[in-house]
Amino acid sequence: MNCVLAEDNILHGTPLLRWVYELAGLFLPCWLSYFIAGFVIMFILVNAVLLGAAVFVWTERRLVGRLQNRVGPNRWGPFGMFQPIADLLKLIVKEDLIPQGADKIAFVAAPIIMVATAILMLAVVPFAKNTALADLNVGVLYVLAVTSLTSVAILMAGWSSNNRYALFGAARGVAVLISYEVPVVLCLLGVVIVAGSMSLADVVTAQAVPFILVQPLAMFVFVAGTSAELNRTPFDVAEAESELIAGYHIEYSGIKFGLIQAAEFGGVVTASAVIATLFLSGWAGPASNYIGWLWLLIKIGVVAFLFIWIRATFPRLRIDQIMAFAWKFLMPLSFINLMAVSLEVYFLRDSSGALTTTDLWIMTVINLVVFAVCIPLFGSLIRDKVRPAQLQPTARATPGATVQQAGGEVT
Amino acid sequence: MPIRTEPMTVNVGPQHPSTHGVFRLRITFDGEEILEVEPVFGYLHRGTEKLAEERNYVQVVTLTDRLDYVSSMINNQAYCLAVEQLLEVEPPDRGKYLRTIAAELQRIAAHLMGIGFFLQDLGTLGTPLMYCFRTREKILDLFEMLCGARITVSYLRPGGVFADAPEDFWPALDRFLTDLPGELSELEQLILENEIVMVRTRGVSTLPLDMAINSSVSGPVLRASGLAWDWRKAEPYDAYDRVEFDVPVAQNGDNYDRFWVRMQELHQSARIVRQCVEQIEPGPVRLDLPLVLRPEPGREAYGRVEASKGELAFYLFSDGGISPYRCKIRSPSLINLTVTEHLLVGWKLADMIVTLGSVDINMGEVDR
Amino acid sequence: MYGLAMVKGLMVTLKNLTRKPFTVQYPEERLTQHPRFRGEEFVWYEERCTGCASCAKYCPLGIIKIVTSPSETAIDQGDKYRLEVFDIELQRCMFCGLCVEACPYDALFMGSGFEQGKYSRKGMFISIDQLRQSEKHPSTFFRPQLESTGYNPHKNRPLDWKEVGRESWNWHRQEKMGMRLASGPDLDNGSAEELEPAGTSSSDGSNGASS
Amino acid sequence: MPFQALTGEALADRLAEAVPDSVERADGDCVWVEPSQIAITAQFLRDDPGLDFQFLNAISAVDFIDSFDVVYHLTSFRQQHKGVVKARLHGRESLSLPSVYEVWRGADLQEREVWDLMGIRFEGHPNMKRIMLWEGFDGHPLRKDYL
Repeated sequence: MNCVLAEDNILHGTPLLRWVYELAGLFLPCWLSYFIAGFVIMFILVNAVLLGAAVFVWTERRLVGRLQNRVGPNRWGPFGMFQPIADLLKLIVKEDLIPQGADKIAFVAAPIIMVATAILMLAVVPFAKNTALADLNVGVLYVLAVTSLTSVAILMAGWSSNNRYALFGAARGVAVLISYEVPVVLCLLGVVIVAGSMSLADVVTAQAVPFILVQPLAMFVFVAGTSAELNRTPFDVAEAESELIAGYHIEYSGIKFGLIQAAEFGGVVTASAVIATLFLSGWAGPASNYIGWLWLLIKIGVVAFLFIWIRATFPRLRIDQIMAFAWKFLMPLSFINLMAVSLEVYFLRDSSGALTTTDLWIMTVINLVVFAVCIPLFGSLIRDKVRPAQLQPTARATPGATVQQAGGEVT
Repeated sequence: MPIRTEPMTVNVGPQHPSTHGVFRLRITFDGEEILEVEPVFGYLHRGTEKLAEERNYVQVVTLTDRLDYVSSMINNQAYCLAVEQLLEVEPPDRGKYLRTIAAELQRIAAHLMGIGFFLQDLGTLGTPLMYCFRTREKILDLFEMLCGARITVSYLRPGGVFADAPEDFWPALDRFLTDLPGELSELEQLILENEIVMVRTRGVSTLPLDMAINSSVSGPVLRASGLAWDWRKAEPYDAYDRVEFDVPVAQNGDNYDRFWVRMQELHQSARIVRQCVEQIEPGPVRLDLPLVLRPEPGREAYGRVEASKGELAFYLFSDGGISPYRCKIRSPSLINLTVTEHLLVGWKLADMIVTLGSVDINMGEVDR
Repeated sequence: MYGLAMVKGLMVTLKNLTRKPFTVQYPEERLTQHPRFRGEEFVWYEERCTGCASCAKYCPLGIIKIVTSPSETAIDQGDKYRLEVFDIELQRCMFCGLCVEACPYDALFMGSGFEQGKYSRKGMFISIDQLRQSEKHPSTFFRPQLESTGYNPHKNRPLDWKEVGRESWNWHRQEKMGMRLASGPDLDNGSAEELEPAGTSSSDGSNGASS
Repeated sequence: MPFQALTGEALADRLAEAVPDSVERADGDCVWVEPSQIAITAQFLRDDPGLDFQFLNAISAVDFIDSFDVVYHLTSFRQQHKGVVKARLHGRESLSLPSVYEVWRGADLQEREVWDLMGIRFEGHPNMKRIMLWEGFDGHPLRKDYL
């Protein structure tokens, strides 16, 4: 034991790194073992995301297939499980085109940034007790900061492609990302207020009652917002296959396209992990000291299924409607949630500022009532708001409600 | 400081997933808003009318399959009606009923395609489309029983249909008709009142009735604008005068109404098929016409049907030879596109795709 | 409530998750084809063909090429032409079945398969030798005499030329080709395995191949 | 009121009153109209309350080697009748006919199609360009002499 991580090192709180560092330190010089420890962490991280993306791609395609009453990929391996690998191999051997007139640097950099953000996000998610790769004390802030990077990457991809569809996609994507950042941040504030910490590990421990119950409104807004940030139906305007063909990544091919897809699907996995951690109490569960990772996986699966299910069912909204949805529906809801949570915490907390489980249950009841009132209320308010002004509904309530015998009369 | 903007011209199509074939629109956008539209046709022009002048009257039936290739039976029907007008003959009753059954099944199939792709254009991940295809597949199986082919059927002949339905067709048709309401109601539950669909389509790209009529728009698009006009009612052909059905009409003429009218027509078509199955009686299915037909010279005919897309008509002129002297095809898809500019200008890119889907064109018929 | 229809939609998709897929995994599974299916690999019976070239004349695309020479057979053995070439250009064929409809002697039938895809255009035609040698699984398309026996080209054995004609069948006395079947032949339940060769023992005793 | 076909004679009678010199001849099916008068005739056919042909079904053209027929199929929804109007153009070169675009917008694409495939120009059409074929295509394919 000749190498010991200093107490003030930012990664001291990460047991995995410390363990690898000390183990490697037995044989190697300290600087090298520090490097190796970092490398091992990154290796795990990158592969977790990419493997997660691969598994998610397969799951989504199979599930969407079944939701659509067909089979989905079933050729490669048992149940078509090797399909993502086959796709990857295909993408690797395909020619890597850079269109003439493209801004080469931005064009190449965009997919890399996209993958990076997806991977980085997972770094702060605790897999089990004390097993976060990097237990940052500003974990929530870090998540927000990293997700915002995606908008830069989308803009780079769309702009550098020198394609008008890509430009449409990029403009839409950035608009959506920036708009949805606001309600998402406000939701997270509610979570942080209750948990009393920005560290995701602390957020998990604070969930004696899962936050999905304590703050259903926040959960709803967060899932909707994340779904928009991930470009998933019904907010997938940036790609909008039927309109923009592929949106901002229309010109990408080969492994660059593969990276974008990996980032996209890896993003869903990491976002599901973040949602599971923030609202579904992460690794907590029965016997969580031993199978905490399993609980997390199950919860990720549930959230991912929700994403897939919604994607398979809904049509897409128009860009102005998506904006209206963010600013006129999700924003007020997240404000209401923030206000409610703040007031509740203010009145319920004890002298040290901590909340007991009973307090959480009281909050649950109040917030469920708030949820039940707010959603229908704002739902009926949004009804006409999402429609542009010149498109007020016509006098008739249901269009074409008359089925008339046609003798050929002009109505 | 005002931001300087400039319009941007984009070619939508001919290679675009949502132009329903090789249709091309040259669109000038201001941001996402459409300023100018110029439709460009002809990428699928095969000269069907010229080809028809080189083939004898029966052979032309195979060409009509390929016009609107999702509603071949109805194309066959329009053409055969025109030839029968030329020859002044009428098919036997059983033939008429079989034609009506085939045409109405085809209408269900074509409308399902139209609805499915319309919803696909709205951005669903193919789920309603797959459900539509599930039902359509059964119709194609029925067609295979009738005539041995699924898409390019060539089932109808001048003077009837080429063969009676096989024995196993009737139970299969019965099963299909029993299953159909359930499948349609599932589709309706899935999407008909979906709020996102409502928000996306209601009030979008409205077509006023006077403009629709003046622009020769026909079919579901015309009925969505508020005119209860259906050639099956106005000028009944085949067995349509012996069955009862309603003509669904909507008032607003927007994208939702066009979609809604098609949904309702599915039920009406099923109703027609049911009545035909009840009424059909044994008998010959085809007139004893020679293989090579020679109508009297100088005769002309305008055979018209209510096809899935609108009024489909064949204007035939005979010079007494074995092939039509002139075979003009009045294709509803092309003529419904007369209003493209009116429907699209001022709306957004996303609406444009949906509007095209709601007008439900088929390039095989537009370009011919 | 607003949003209820979306929930309903979600329930519909969820319901479908539990259903069996309706698609067919093609090379392993197949849709059952109807005996009337108009397939490739035309079935041609040289014994029945007189070389009249009606099929070639009636083909809308003109892809059937027939070359004949007068045969030396005596009139009483059935006057016919000797066929030298009978090529069907498959790459342009659209399987409309008009050639089968035109054949007056039931010599040409649609086939039952659909897997004649080739990698080059050169092989995309059926020659007379192929037609002679191929297994005869005629489609019942436009051949009511076959259909009434319940023959299924996808399941039953290949048919001999004597078994496919309309001679043994009395329908044509009452109604003409292409019309509704007035009555089928007197074959017990019409299993094709029990199909008796026409002419040898005609069930209704009214005719035979030589009549 | 059943849907009925107006005979050419009936149409000719009405037209002869309203638009003098417009009718060339008429038979049981259709009426031949003086080509130069077709736009005015169309206006009358649409606006006359008795005829009320508000719907233009189709514009077709037939090549008769020494002449061309342009056929207008019309329908009235209110009056429940249909009618056929024809205009005969003689010769083969530089044929033209007044456009009915201003009367029926539905003529837009159909007149372009007739020009493209039959080579009959419609004067007054705002966008008389080829539709199925590309600009610069030689000849008009549906003519009988185009092989």
